[in-house]
Amino acid sequence: MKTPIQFRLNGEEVAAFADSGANLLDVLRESVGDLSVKGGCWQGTCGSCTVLIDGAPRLSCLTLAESCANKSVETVAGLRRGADLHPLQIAFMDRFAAQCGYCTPGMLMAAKALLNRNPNPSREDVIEAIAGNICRCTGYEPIIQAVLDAARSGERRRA
Amino acid sequence: MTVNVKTFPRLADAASALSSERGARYLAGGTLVMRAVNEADPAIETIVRSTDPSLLHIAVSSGRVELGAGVTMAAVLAERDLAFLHPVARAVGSPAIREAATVGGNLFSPRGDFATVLLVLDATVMLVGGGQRELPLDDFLARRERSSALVSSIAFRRPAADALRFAKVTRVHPRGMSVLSIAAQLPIASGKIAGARIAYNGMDHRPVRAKAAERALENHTLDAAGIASALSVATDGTSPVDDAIASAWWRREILPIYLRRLLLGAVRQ
Amino acid sequence: MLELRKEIFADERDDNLKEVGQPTQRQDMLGHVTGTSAYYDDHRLAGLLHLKVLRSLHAHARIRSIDDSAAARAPGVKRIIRAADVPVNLNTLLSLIQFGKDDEPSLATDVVRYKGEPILGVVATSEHAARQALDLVRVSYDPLPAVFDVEEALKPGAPSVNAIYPKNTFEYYDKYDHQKLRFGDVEAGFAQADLLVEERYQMSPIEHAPVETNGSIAVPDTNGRFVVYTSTQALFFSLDTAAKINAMPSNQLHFIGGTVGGGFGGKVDTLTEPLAILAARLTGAPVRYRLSRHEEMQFGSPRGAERIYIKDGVMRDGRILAREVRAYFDSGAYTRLSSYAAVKCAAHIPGPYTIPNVHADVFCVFTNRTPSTAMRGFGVTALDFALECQMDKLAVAIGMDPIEFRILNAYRDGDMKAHRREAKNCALIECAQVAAEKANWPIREEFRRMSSRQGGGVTRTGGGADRTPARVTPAATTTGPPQRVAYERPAAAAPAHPPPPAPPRSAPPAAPAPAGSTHGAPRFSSVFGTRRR
Amino acid sequence: MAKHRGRGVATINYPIGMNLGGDPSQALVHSNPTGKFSVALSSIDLGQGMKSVTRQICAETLGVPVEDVYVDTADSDTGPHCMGSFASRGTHRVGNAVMAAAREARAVMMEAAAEELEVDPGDLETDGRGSIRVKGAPHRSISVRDVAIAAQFRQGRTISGRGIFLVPLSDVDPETGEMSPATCYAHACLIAEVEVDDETGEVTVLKMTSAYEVGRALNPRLVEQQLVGGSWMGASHALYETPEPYYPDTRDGPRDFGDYLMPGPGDLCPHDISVLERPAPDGPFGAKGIGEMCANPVLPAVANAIFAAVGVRIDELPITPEKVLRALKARGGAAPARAR
Repeated sequence: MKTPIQFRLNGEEVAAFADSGANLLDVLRESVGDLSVKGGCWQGTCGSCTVLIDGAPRLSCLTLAESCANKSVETVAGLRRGADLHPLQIAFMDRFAAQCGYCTPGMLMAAKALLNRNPNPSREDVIEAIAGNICRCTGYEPIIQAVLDAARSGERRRA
Repeated sequence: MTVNVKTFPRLADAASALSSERGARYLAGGTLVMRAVNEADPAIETIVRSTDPSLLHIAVSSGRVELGAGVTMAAVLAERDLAFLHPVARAVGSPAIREAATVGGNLFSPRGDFATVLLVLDATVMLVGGGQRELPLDDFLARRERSSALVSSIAFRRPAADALRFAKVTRVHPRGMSVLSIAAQLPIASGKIAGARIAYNGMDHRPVRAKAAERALENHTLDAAGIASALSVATDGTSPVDDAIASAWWRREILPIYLRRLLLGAVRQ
Repeated sequence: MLELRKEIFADERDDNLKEVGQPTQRQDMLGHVTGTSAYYDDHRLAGLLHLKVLRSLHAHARIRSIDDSAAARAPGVKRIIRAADVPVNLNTLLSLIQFGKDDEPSLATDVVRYKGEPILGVVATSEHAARQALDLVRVSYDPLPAVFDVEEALKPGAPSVNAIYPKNTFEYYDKYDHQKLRFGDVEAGFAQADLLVEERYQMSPIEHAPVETNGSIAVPDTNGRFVVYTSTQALFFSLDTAAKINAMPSNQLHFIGGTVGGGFGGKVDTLTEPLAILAARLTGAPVRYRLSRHEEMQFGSPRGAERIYIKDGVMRDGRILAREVRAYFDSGAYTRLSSYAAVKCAAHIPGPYTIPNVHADVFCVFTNRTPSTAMRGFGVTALDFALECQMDKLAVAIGMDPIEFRILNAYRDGDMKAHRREAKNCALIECAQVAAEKANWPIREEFRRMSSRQGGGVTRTGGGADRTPARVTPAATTTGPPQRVAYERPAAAAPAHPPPPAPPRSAPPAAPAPAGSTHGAPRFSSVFGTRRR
Repeated sequence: MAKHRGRGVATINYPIGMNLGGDPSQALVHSNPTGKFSVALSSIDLGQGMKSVTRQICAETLGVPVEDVYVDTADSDTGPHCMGSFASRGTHRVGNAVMAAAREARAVMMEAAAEELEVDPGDLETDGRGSIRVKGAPHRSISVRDVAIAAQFRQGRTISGRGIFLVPLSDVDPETGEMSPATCYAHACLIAEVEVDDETGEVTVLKMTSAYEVGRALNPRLVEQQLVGGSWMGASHALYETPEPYYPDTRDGPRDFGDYLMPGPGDLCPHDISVLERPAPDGPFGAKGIGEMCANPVLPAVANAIFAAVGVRIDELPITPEKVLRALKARGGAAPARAR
């Protein structure tokens, strides 16, 4: 059985027919076609499917798709503003904070959720923010540094 | 996918659907049920949900606190009046999990850190359906697998300032699964502990009260000498198991160590 | 926190380069941070079907019967894939380079040899439907005795894991049940040694845990070809393996990959491609076969555990005279790549040190557990753990600083290694000197002066097996232990007995090693077998 | 309650590539009509940086800016054979194949330029910025773009190259194990400092100081990625990881990232890394492979540091708090090595 679902994805209204009981991750990737969201476990334990729902970080694999009706969903595909990269994307590049890159979209969204609420986080705040996101390549340190850099550059822009 | 989803504006209707439907499971935050659905758990044929606003209700008065079952850990952390619960709410998963994980769902979690704290607060569970209306949390946890009723809210008396303590032991920082966690409410009357409450998570298949340790603390001072007898009986009545994170042996060995550190205030939150 | 020490070995390098050596941005980084790097699963295909496999519930059992009739009728099911459907249902990965015998079926036929071994596949319109159909398959087993310990598996009368290797060991050169390494005369070395140290080490299995699990999508293409999007770490390795199992000419397969969500060795085994292609052939539709995280954790091949016994003969002046190693590589139920790990392990013995007498036997052992495979450093990582813990114990036993002890025994250019090749391009000593300097770990001047180049501050006579042991100058003599100075160092691995307070250069030999050492060569053996219960 | 600190050391080497069955990799390099180059491989980039390292090697060999080179990995219809990305072979084997292909392409490019400039190819050099000039007479130069156009449309030359690098099969003597397991070795020394809680057995890694010899750091940032990430994995192997917590008993295996233990972002420690470069005679610009060896010294260094801290040897991995605590109880408590 298929269920119609309508929600806002990165600012645009989208509609899709999803399997009844489907999670948001599968609907985003397979029904809507946003392949920027990655799945690593479908168990809620790796964080690579992290998206923002109404501004809050959520694991799309544990989110019933139809519960997102009329809500705002943000993925890494909407992070970049036209030609301009988001400060987090620039900082991740400058810090070489990705190797295989598979956890990167989820990391970026977890970091964005942090910066939305806390524009100048401490190292501990950053560690807490990405604590649910598994990275098997980098050893986390470059990612932590990148998020701190992005926050600092945000500070400069506001100043 | 062949899972039916039924959403009810009123919790009572969700409760009756839950008890009447075959293979129906109630979906709260999703951390347990959506994972099971993703893994095609054959026991789940129907997902029952409710959008009842009462589920998100938070009532904090001077004496009493009532939390709707659907209140998330993130919502608890956003409530300044619930500061005494922030250490445990923060201990539940990552930020994304805390946006989903609910107070009610935690009562069914295999690693219920929040439920463990509710135990030492002598919380009462309000139920809808299945006859029973109110149940002490301890009794509820004992029969949670069999209960067909739906949790609507949890109520408890607000603890005295600084009376509530919580420690979580994990291998992975800052947010790993609990090897075990310990909650304690230690009211002090004229320098002595009066009406101590201690509960463990990870020392049994569900959060449990440490009644022997509680008794041993009664009328003792909260210092190394005063807690000695409690530490000696700390593991009485517990039955931890081996799992992928730690063995029962190690859990038994470190429980008294961390209980001592918690009681003497030597644990960083 | 990375410092390039350009001044070291500068005379061996031409640093006049334009692009090499530059901190150039990764070619793939923009794709990574914008979520546009295309992994194997980032393709939307109309009519995509999904393959899931039924896995054995037993570690070792005979399959009496399989009833998949209910599963075949289940909603969304397009096809059941049985062992009989697999064109060539027996393979071993290294058969591509003629190493080893075909020993592993894609789908188990009569016997299952590890818990989680694939028995049957279901192709359905969704993963959910495939999983639900699997619950309807009824398999009846006759459980067989199983073996899980590498040394138990070698005992007479142990259950045989696979008739193809009846002794539960890989067969090397159609001749031996282990890989040999022979250099010099270890017994002679042990006889001369002041101390013998014999220890047991146990590596753990390890899950690769790439954040992207193993998977592939096979798509029927025009002209009877198949496009295969894959997470493999070895494109043609997987292509040729899939072609062999499907009895297809290799040019009917078009493999596309190259951007992979982590591997660490866990994506060489070609776990999904052959069956995905078979399913696509049998259904005429694109088929995705991807491992769940649970499957990846428990049934995706892990790093194999090794059990390693090391016996060393060492002199009080720090020279290691002889090293004997017995290693058992836990291959699990099938060979995969473990047979090669044993060869790689043997070649790595005795580590980056010049030891005149070396003897090693390395076994690739079959047990009833998930087949193990390559993982980051396999055959070496576990041995390095064993060797370097052993080196630490030796240093403590003779009361020598652990870094000086390593520098003393480190191989130099021109030294003969146990596998009978001359060491060249060595740099172990320089690494030790730099690390010690950066960590403020004091080592004596003569050790700071030593080098990996020919001779390298020690004089050695002869060459190869017949060569007499290293002599150290000026740090040590053959008559006594090297003179030592007392260090101010926070709890570095320290002597087994308190060092004498800053002895003059003419100090008498330091106190003997721990109890028993005065009566001939004392034996140290493992204190903790840490056998559980 | 007491916490004890200790330091431990390990020194290791690592063989580059595999010696079984021969170890080949191929590469194709060609220019488009306007002087931009493509490298076709069947090799895999699984995060280690294959695309980036081979891109720099190709640019250096051709003598053009790195921006003018693009590497395409892993399409079996266009990329020639490669054994695969494992055994620390990628940089060394594929790098050499790309160098050979780029050399061949460069030779054609220089001939085409010589024809345009009417000089001998031997008198020409690349400036690394996209031009080819006469040695000693820089004003006489031509852009790679114009050379490519001329080669394609006037001279009828293909500015392209094929490369293969093969380490032939090494026979192994069944009796003695005599063999050539590798053509070069990378090296490392790592010192770990740990803190051990003698009441619970819990171990915290406080600091790592290391020196890695990599032949040639083709790209220091990529080297840093491997060494930082690899040392994290080494600490993880040493203290946390196992899919079989009760090995050889197979029970209670983890099924998700909650049960499968690895250090979290709150379990990191400072790591002071030094990189040495002793070029491998047969490595591309002397480079060796570091993808695997980076983790290896951490395991024993941590084990040795635990001994230094509390005087117990844990010879079974992973070194869980339970094993440390059992050992401490067996020896009657902590005995820091320095005090013994």
